[in-house]
Amino acid sequence: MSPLDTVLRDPDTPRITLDRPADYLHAQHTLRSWFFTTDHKRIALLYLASITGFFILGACAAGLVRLSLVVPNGQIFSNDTYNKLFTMHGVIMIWFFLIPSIPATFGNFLIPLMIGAKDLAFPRLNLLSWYVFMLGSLFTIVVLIVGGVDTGWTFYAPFSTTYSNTYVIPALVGVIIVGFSSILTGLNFVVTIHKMRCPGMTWFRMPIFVWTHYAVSLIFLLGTPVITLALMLLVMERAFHIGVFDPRLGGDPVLFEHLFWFYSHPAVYIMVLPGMGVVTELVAAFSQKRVFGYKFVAYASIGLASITFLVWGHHMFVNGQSQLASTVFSFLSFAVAVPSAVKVYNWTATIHKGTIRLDTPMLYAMGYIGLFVLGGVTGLFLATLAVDAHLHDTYFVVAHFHYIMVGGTMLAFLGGLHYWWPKFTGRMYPEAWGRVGAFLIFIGFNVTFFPQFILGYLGMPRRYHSYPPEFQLLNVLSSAGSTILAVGYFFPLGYLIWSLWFGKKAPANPWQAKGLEWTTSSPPPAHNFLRTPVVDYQPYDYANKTRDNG
Amino acid sequence: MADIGIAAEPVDLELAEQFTTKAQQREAATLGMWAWLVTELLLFAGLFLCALILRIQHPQSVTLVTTHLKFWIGATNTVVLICSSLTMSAAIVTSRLGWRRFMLGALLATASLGSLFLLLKGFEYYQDYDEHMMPFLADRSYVLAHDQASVLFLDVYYITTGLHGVHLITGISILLWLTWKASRPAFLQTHQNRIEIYGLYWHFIDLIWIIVFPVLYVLNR
Amino acid sequence: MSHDDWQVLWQHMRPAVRSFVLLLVLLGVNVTLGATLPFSWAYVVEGVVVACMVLTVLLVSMEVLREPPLMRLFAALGFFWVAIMFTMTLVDYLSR
Amino acid sequence: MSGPASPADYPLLLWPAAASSAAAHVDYLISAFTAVTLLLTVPIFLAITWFALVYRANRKVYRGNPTDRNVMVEMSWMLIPFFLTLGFFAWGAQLFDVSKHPPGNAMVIQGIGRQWMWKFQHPGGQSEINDLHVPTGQPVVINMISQDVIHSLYLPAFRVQTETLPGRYTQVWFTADRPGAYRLYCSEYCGTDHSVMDGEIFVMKPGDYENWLNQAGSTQSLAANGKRLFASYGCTGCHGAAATVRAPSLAGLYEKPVPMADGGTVIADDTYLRDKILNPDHDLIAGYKQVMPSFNGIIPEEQLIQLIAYIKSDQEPVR
Repeated sequence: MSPLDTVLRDPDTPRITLDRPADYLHAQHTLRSWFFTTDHKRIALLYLASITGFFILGACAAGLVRLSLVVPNGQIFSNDTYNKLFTMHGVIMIWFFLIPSIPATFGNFLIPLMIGAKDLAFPRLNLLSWYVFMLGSLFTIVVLIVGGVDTGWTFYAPFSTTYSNTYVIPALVGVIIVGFSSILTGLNFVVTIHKMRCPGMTWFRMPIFVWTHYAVSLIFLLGTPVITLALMLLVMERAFHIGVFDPRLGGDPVLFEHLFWFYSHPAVYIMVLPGMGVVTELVAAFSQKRVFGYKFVAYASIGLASITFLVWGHHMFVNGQSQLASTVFSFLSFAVAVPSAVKVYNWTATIHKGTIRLDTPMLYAMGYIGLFVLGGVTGLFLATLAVDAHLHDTYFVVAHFHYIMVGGTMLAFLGGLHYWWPKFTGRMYPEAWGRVGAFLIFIGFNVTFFPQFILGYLGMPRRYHSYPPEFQLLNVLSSAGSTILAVGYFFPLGYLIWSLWFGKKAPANPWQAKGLEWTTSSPPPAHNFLRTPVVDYQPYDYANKTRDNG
Repeated sequence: MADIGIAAEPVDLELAEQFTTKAQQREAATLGMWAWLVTELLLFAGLFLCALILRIQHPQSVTLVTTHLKFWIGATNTVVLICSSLTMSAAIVTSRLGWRRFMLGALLATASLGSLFLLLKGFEYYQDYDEHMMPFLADRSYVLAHDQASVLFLDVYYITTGLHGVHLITGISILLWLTWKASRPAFLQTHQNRIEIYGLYWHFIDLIWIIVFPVLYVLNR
Repeated sequence: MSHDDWQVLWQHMRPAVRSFVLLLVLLGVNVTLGATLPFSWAYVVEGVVVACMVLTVLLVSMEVLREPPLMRLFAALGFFWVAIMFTMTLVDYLSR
Repeated sequence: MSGPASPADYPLLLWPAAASSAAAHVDYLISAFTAVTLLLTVPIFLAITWFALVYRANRKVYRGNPTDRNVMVEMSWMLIPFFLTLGFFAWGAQLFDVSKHPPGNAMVIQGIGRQWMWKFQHPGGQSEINDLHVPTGQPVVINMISQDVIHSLYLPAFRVQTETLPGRYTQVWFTADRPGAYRLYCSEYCGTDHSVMDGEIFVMKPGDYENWLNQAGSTQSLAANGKRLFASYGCTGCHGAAATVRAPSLAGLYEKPVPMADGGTVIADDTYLRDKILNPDHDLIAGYKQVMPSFNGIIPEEQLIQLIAYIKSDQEPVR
């Protein structure tokens, strides 16, 4: 320990309150200071702004898809337009919103704060990853809007390599580029979490949020290169006829599915794990109670990240995969239930005997738990071989993964956004509006997607532009729900922007939460802490009322 | 050789503002490079997997292609890269000793060996072209056209060697840039660990080729 | 360079030179096997030789032996994940 | 049961029709699974809501002795649900196993998926587009292949689907037990008109099916058609009994192991036979000189099926 740290550990050292440096938002004002910043907090806001824009685009596409499905015969859009719309929705939401959503914004902003570091380990790499992300995503989005792609976000060969007549190659190139941004972010987080923790911040004193982001970073590192390769092979095959999936030559399109899902199943946990981290923080803070079974929850994060690499074949039970492989993959998929159950039951136990405030973030967290559970158990249904033989590629699957990705990730994202908004911006959002928005989103979401479980069990295949008339009633219900959902989304979009100028000034710790990020000012100064924090207490130290915060 | 000792320069690291100690900074950089190398390995592993699956599904076609590859050029190239690994190790060792001039020489030798590899590879591609081994060229017949599945493994060959070549080109470019940077006097005092970090990358490209060579040229003969 | 300098250099370069020689020998074995194909299961031996070469590069040239456990973990992690990818995919292909 | 036209005529559907006993089994499975998951999850919902209301910050309730870990409790709620659900894994795997192994006496209908239609051929040579007629009480295997991209034949009334792959045959089978008309779909996204690549499967009593076969009219069975093609493509010249060129006899070949030139063996299944016809230079057979020309691009997918049906039917060893 350095002499400086010894001085800082001395409780008699007076707190520096005067001559406080300007916070990171006001440290510099020029546009240049934003676009060439290496401050992880500013980069997080750059990400936040860009993915919000992408979310709006993806949501518009979703709205048009639901609009089209109000009538069974697909009169509203042509079949090609419809196919391009759902591809646009999937590609934007998965690759450019959900995957970067929580890690690149909250992770970027909070990991250094939570472990008491001045910045990420490689700040310039962090900025580069945002530029790479923008390059790839804007490129693909322009292609999707101007030209259109009709392959679906899964790009299955040989349709994508040979038969589609749309702009598949440029779309793929953009997605590949964005993959590098994921890798750089993951690499930065891994190194930061390993090497940048402040004195006393041991692994088991880190918030669960940091644990889940560590797990996610590992998935970024271990999975992303494989999808990069798989998509590159598609590009090579489509552009230059150099490829290995062409069935006319004896190639195996199922091999692409293996490579694709080796990343894309873990990608689900790229979306879900950070959400779990956020919800753990919210549940602890709004119950004013230590996370129940902290160590199990921490291990469960790493466990999920590992097991998730062993289950990809459950996307391929009816795809010509061997029966043995399907059975093995099905069994391993059930094992995912173990760490997931740990998380859910431990959240519930955390709330028990807490001191609970039902503020907006907590409402989102509770909604998350409910929807995640529903999404999770329907996932078990789909992991059951004989059931999947019926439900594969139906609306049941669509409903299942929307419960995980929207009910899960999106609610966690919004909950976390409200919780840390004061820290990000130094402003409070209007609480009443927040609660109304949370309720609308929860209700709208369920009305939209619950009918789709039934539709799927009835046998309505997904990606259908027109459908048999007996499914219309449920489809209309679903579309009606999506309008409620859309209205719900406008609430946070509106009042959060409003609060930037008119919101109440936020104190350093508006929620009486524990955790290093709440020990610094809102918004934090440029290097996060005026002096390097020293940790000599357990995480979520809510039982200790004497310590002021943190 | 004159009996004059080499003047050793001070070797150290300049502390970046986000770090507290130099040891922390050094380890962070090494860990970062290892994390990157993990991604590189998985990238190539996907291609090795394709090669393996093709061997399982079309063993005869794969053998057919392998016998048409330029085994001896591949072997020579492996030797070239193993040599370049040695010179890279020499660069790392001398950078630690503070022998800047020696180190610059070793770096340039490494870059030259890398370029030699690319030259040989280019020559090999030319021979492939000459022997009508490029099925993707529309205006040129393909010598193994009677066995369609052979195209698949041949494609894996081109993609793998091409991807490795891209890595090598990038590697050589960074190496030359680094050599230029390192030729300035204060370099070793402020950024010595860049040589070590870069050395990891270079060794790893060699390692990938050490796997590529048997996977494409040897194992399926 | 003085004699002492050579001594110093040799002292530091010894592991690298040894691994260089070992790699060339192993490569020689593989090339010989590949060129002559003495027996039908030569690929098994070749595979083992490749594994030895990879280990040599990792442990000696890349100095994993001298790194702290964390770096060793990361060096091993990638190979472990590759093993997962291969095993699970082969479960499908070998049982079709 | 082909359906009324106006959407208003459709009440809220909540459960799909089941036309086979296997479908009913899947329904049992999913109902039981639903019950168990409700058992596991409803307590969570109730507990969260209950705790959230009881332990509100402004309420004075007993909050003493809060625990923040209890390994026994955690192990139990981790493992008990896991083992409970494992039962469903086994159940599902067992049903899946059945769905992968059609009985030996099954009738084989050949299916071809292409952008954007289904084509089915009955053993007697009757063919139909998008619709399919099958008898009750008779196990039916649909042996399918795709002509272009990946499709998937989905029969919700039987709770089964299997993808059709280009270049490889896949199977789906069922035994229908309730006459009626049910939907069939392509469930794997296959391009522009994916959503109209659907049709109806008509389950008929055996007598009705016979009648339908008769009125659907067919000149020749698949195998007989195959035999005719076998002669017209010149296959008999080498593979026939009286052939002078030394080529392997195909009689009795189906489903038998074939020794390969590189030492291995391959089972002569549908996919293998198709591959050999299209690409004879590939995977050479031990003991024969390869002289056969490739028929790639010459014999269409339908005729390949007929040729294979003929080879399959020709089970008398000649030599």
